[in-house]
Amino acid sequence: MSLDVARIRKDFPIFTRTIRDGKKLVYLDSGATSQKPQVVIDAEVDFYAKHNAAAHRGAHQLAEEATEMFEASRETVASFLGAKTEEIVFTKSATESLNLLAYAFSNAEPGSQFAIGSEHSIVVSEMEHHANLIPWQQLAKRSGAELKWFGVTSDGRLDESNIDSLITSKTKIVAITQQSNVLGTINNLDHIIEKAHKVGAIVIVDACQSVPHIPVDVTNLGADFLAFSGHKILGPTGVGVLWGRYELLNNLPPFLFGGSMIENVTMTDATWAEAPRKFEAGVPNMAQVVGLAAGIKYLQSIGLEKVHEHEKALTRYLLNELNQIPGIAVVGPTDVSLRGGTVSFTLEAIHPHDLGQYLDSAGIAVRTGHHCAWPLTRALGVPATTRASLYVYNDNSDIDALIAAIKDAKKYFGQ
Amino acid sequence: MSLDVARIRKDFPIFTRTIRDGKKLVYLDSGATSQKPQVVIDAEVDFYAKHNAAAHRGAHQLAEEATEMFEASRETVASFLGAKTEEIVFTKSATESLNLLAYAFSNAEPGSQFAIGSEHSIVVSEMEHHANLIPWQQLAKRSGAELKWFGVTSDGRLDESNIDSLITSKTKIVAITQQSNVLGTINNLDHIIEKAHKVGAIVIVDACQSVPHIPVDVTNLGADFLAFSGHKILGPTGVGVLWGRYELLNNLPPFLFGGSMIENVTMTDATWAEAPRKFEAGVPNMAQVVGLAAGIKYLQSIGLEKVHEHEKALTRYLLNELNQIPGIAVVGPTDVSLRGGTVSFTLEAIHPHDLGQYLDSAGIAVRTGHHCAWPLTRALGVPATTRASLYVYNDNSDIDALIAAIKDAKKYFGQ
Amino acid sequence: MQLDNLYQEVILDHYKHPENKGLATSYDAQVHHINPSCGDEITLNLTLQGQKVSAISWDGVGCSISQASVSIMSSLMMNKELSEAQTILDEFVALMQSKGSGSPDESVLEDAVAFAGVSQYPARIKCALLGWMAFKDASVQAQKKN
Amino acid sequence: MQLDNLYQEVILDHYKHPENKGLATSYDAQVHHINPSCGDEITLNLTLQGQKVSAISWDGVGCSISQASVSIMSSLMMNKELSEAQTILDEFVALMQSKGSGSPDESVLEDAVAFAGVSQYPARIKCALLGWMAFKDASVQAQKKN
Ligand SMILES: Cc1ncc(COP(=O)(O)O)c(C=O)c1O
Ligand SMILES: Cc1ncc(COP(=O)(O)O)c(C=O)c1O
Repeated sequence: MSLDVARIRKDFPIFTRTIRDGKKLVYLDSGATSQKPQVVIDAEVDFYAKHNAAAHRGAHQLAEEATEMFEASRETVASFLGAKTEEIVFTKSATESLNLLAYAFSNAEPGSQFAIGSEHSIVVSEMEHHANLIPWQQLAKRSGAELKWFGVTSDGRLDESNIDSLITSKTKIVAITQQSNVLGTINNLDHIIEKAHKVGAIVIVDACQSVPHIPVDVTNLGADFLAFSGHKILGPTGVGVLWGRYELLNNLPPFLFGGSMIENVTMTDATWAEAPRKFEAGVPNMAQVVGLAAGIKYLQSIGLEKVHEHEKALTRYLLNELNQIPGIAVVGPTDVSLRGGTVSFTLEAIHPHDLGQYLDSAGIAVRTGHHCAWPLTRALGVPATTRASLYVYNDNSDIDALIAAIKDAKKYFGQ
Repeated sequence: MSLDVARIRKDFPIFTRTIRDGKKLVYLDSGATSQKPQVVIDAEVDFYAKHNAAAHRGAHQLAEEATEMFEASRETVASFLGAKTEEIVFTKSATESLNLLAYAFSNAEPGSQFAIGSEHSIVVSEMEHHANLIPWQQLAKRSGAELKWFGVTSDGRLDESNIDSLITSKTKIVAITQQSNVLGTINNLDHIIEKAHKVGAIVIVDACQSVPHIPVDVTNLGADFLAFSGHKILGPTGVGVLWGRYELLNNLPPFLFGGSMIENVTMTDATWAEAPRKFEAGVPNMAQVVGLAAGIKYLQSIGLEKVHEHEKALTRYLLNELNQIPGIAVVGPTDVSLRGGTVSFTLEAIHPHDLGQYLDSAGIAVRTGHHCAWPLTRALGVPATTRASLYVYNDNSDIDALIAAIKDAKKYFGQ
Repeated sequence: MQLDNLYQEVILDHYKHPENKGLATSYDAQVHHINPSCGDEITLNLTLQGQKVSAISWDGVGCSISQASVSIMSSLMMNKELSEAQTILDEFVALMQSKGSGSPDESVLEDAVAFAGVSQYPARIKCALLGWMAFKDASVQAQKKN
Repeated sequence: MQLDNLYQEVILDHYKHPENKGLATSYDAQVHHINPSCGDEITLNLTLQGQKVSAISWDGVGCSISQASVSIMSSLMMNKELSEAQTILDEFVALMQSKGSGSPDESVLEDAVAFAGVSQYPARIKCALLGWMAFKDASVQAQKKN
């Protein structure tokens, strides 16, 4: 059942290079961005070299081909998520997907199901990435709505104890992450979604850290909107996805205005195409969308269940090994059934920046800092953490390298 | 002085393919999107295969390299435009750049130089692309400001006759195109910019169709903001540029909220980084930005003056040849000193869609329709036009092919 | 020539000599449909007698495919029961989505089989469907009114 | 080991035994600076006597580079004329921007030459500059006050 990592690594050209004068690349920063298999690179190249034209904007053969490749990619993403094809909107990133939603609420006419005002509240959590926090802070400021949030337990899980005072009849939006990019915690959202729908709220899921690593089916999940980024799921940079339940998505006001999202335009007024076109103004990021579909197909060829099992096994090993180093404190759940392969920790008197720098000198790439979740690291009482995040191309040898280098760092910094 | 088109074409892999069962590709649709030289494709591949990591988000070597390549690309774009490095914001497209501005005005605090209300007006023109029209329509609706516009003369030039009643002390924004994507008209904006600045208005230039084809120096131009898309200037899809005069740009409120654009974040509030970081939320479209820089360098190696001269000569030839076909009516200036290499025309009783389809069957790619400038085609009194648009890889043989195929189409459709 | 699959003789004939063009002054429903990607426009007037189409007239501007299609459709639907019209419409939509592999039922579609070639040109399918979608819309509205 | 260029002995010493750490209760200016990319924070209190630095104290959390840098800076600037302090600051900023090719003037920078290696690690330059930028900010504010 376990993955053939040696074979998988051969599909990723970056592993043929070395780091800091000849050291093997130990890439443990997939939570920031994943590496790209050759098939993804080839898909972009193939688009540019053979089919490049403006999709939806021409009756010539190249434009037909570009349109077909673009729309076939939409089908790939839809079937990956268990969604309808017309429920998939391509954006530049999860950040854009989430901002799109926040601005679309602002653009709603009074009386619309999306109209939001001071009689409403927006609920987030303390473990949100800035991309799923600040857009809602700003929407709250623009609309007068109240911003509320789930806290985090001391072991890094969502604190649902006060759900009844958080999600109330005033709640318009619940925006929450499915997997924390700092703690690794996987949030089971069933109860929150059920409760939110009971009061008529719209549920938005940040799936940036879940969709690349665990099977996610939007029909089972039951949320209303979901966002993720292509670059974290083996895809190119510059592409993101917004999924929305079609009735909602089609009623949602548009966000970016311009070509190809219109039905009719005069000098003073415009009407909109149907979703998803309404949300894709301008010549789209076609090559990146095509590359994303190739990345998703590659991941499907491995199998998301297998990916998850693989990361679980690696995470168990990593947590065990870290535990044996004096001074290491892992933030987030230690039970691998509650978490994914993103492990943040502190190491006594060595600051994460210094540890990270030492690891880098040994060829090991981790991330250090607040990981764009500053309120969370503050709530945890740590100024910063070191984060190792795992993916399909990692194996135990990467973890052994990390552990050995942490021990060396302790000596180097005289601990 | 003329370009060695045969050599240039060798740099573009797409020209090795054929169209509709073996016909030579005659690509006359660069106004929609340009083809990509191998160096651009290679730059993206090199980024993914050797340097891929999240820029600005890690102290490891890959992240350092990614950051350096990303920021070096910013320098390339800046020097290309005669701008300061920190005046360049990377977006996903010109459409996003223009929407960014329109939303940023809405986000301004009362009293800010960007605050806009019903006491103000916004001035556009009748030849705007939807991307430089609808965002301003919507800003007008949100703010209560009045939307006004320059008309178009019967020969397709900007009608500046009523400039004094259009640009007044109420004018807050003048948003105008430097080159029409339908008419090919190049607008000399000196007078409008001078007048706008005299009344304290902010001038925004849509340079999508100019920057790829004529030398543009933002210091000489004198505008305040300028937008263009990477994919029309030999660059990848999924990347655009917003240039802004630094004092203005740095004071402008942000648009997309999320990671890397912040200074400090708590659960209820956030403060912003300085420009350009403030406008680049999230993991950026790094590979596309690097590819764009490669495209711009390639274009600079030819020389923008030469590109412009080349297109002028081709356009003269094209206009002459078209003129000799009975029933052809070119919309837009016939004087090549007033226009670029984008030529739209109608042909008596053959609908542009049918003509375009016939041309496609002969291997010739043109665009037909309203070209995302519907109010303009309505003002011109034509439901649609056929548009041939030229670039560095076109030569007289492409025009000969077009002309011959138009003549054949007339026979085919029994005219 | 492959293009001949698209531009069948009967299409070009209807384009040059459209049927039922010119709007009738009385009608049960009038609809105006636009193809946003190319700007083609059609206005269609429909009159019902009970559940039967008793008059169709239209006006419009657009390419040969869109104009011939509405012309052929208008003649085909005239005097049809609405249920029958629906069958024809379904058959036509299926043909358009067939990507060139459809084998249309000529007894149902009559002259409209000429559009089979359109299904190989994805960008043109909307042109061919424009008038048919207008008819569908108008028949719903006319039924509501009656 | 290349890393030794970055982590000079004097840096690690100052990190473990920082100088002038612990905020004085009286001051002409107090500033609080943050490095948004990693979360390092520094509070710095400055007192001037005429155009001369008469007291600096600080507190903060962060990596060895940021903390050692503010420690070394604070000792270096103590009792300096503001004009002299500016010269030192300019020299330090130039060193940070030198991409590893700077030859710092040890008579000006004294112990701060130890940061020469930082200029080869672009992500760390902001760490090294944090305290210095705080000093710059505080000296402007203190002058305004006096
Ligand atoms: C004049 C003009 N403005 C704006 C745009 C919008 O550019 P994009 O679709 O790349 O965002 C285009 C091209 O489509 C254009 O030609
Ligand atoms: C949980 C989470 N949400 C949102 C984002 C934002 O994604 P992007 O920067 O690709 O827009 C990230 C990654 O940075 C993330 O980890």
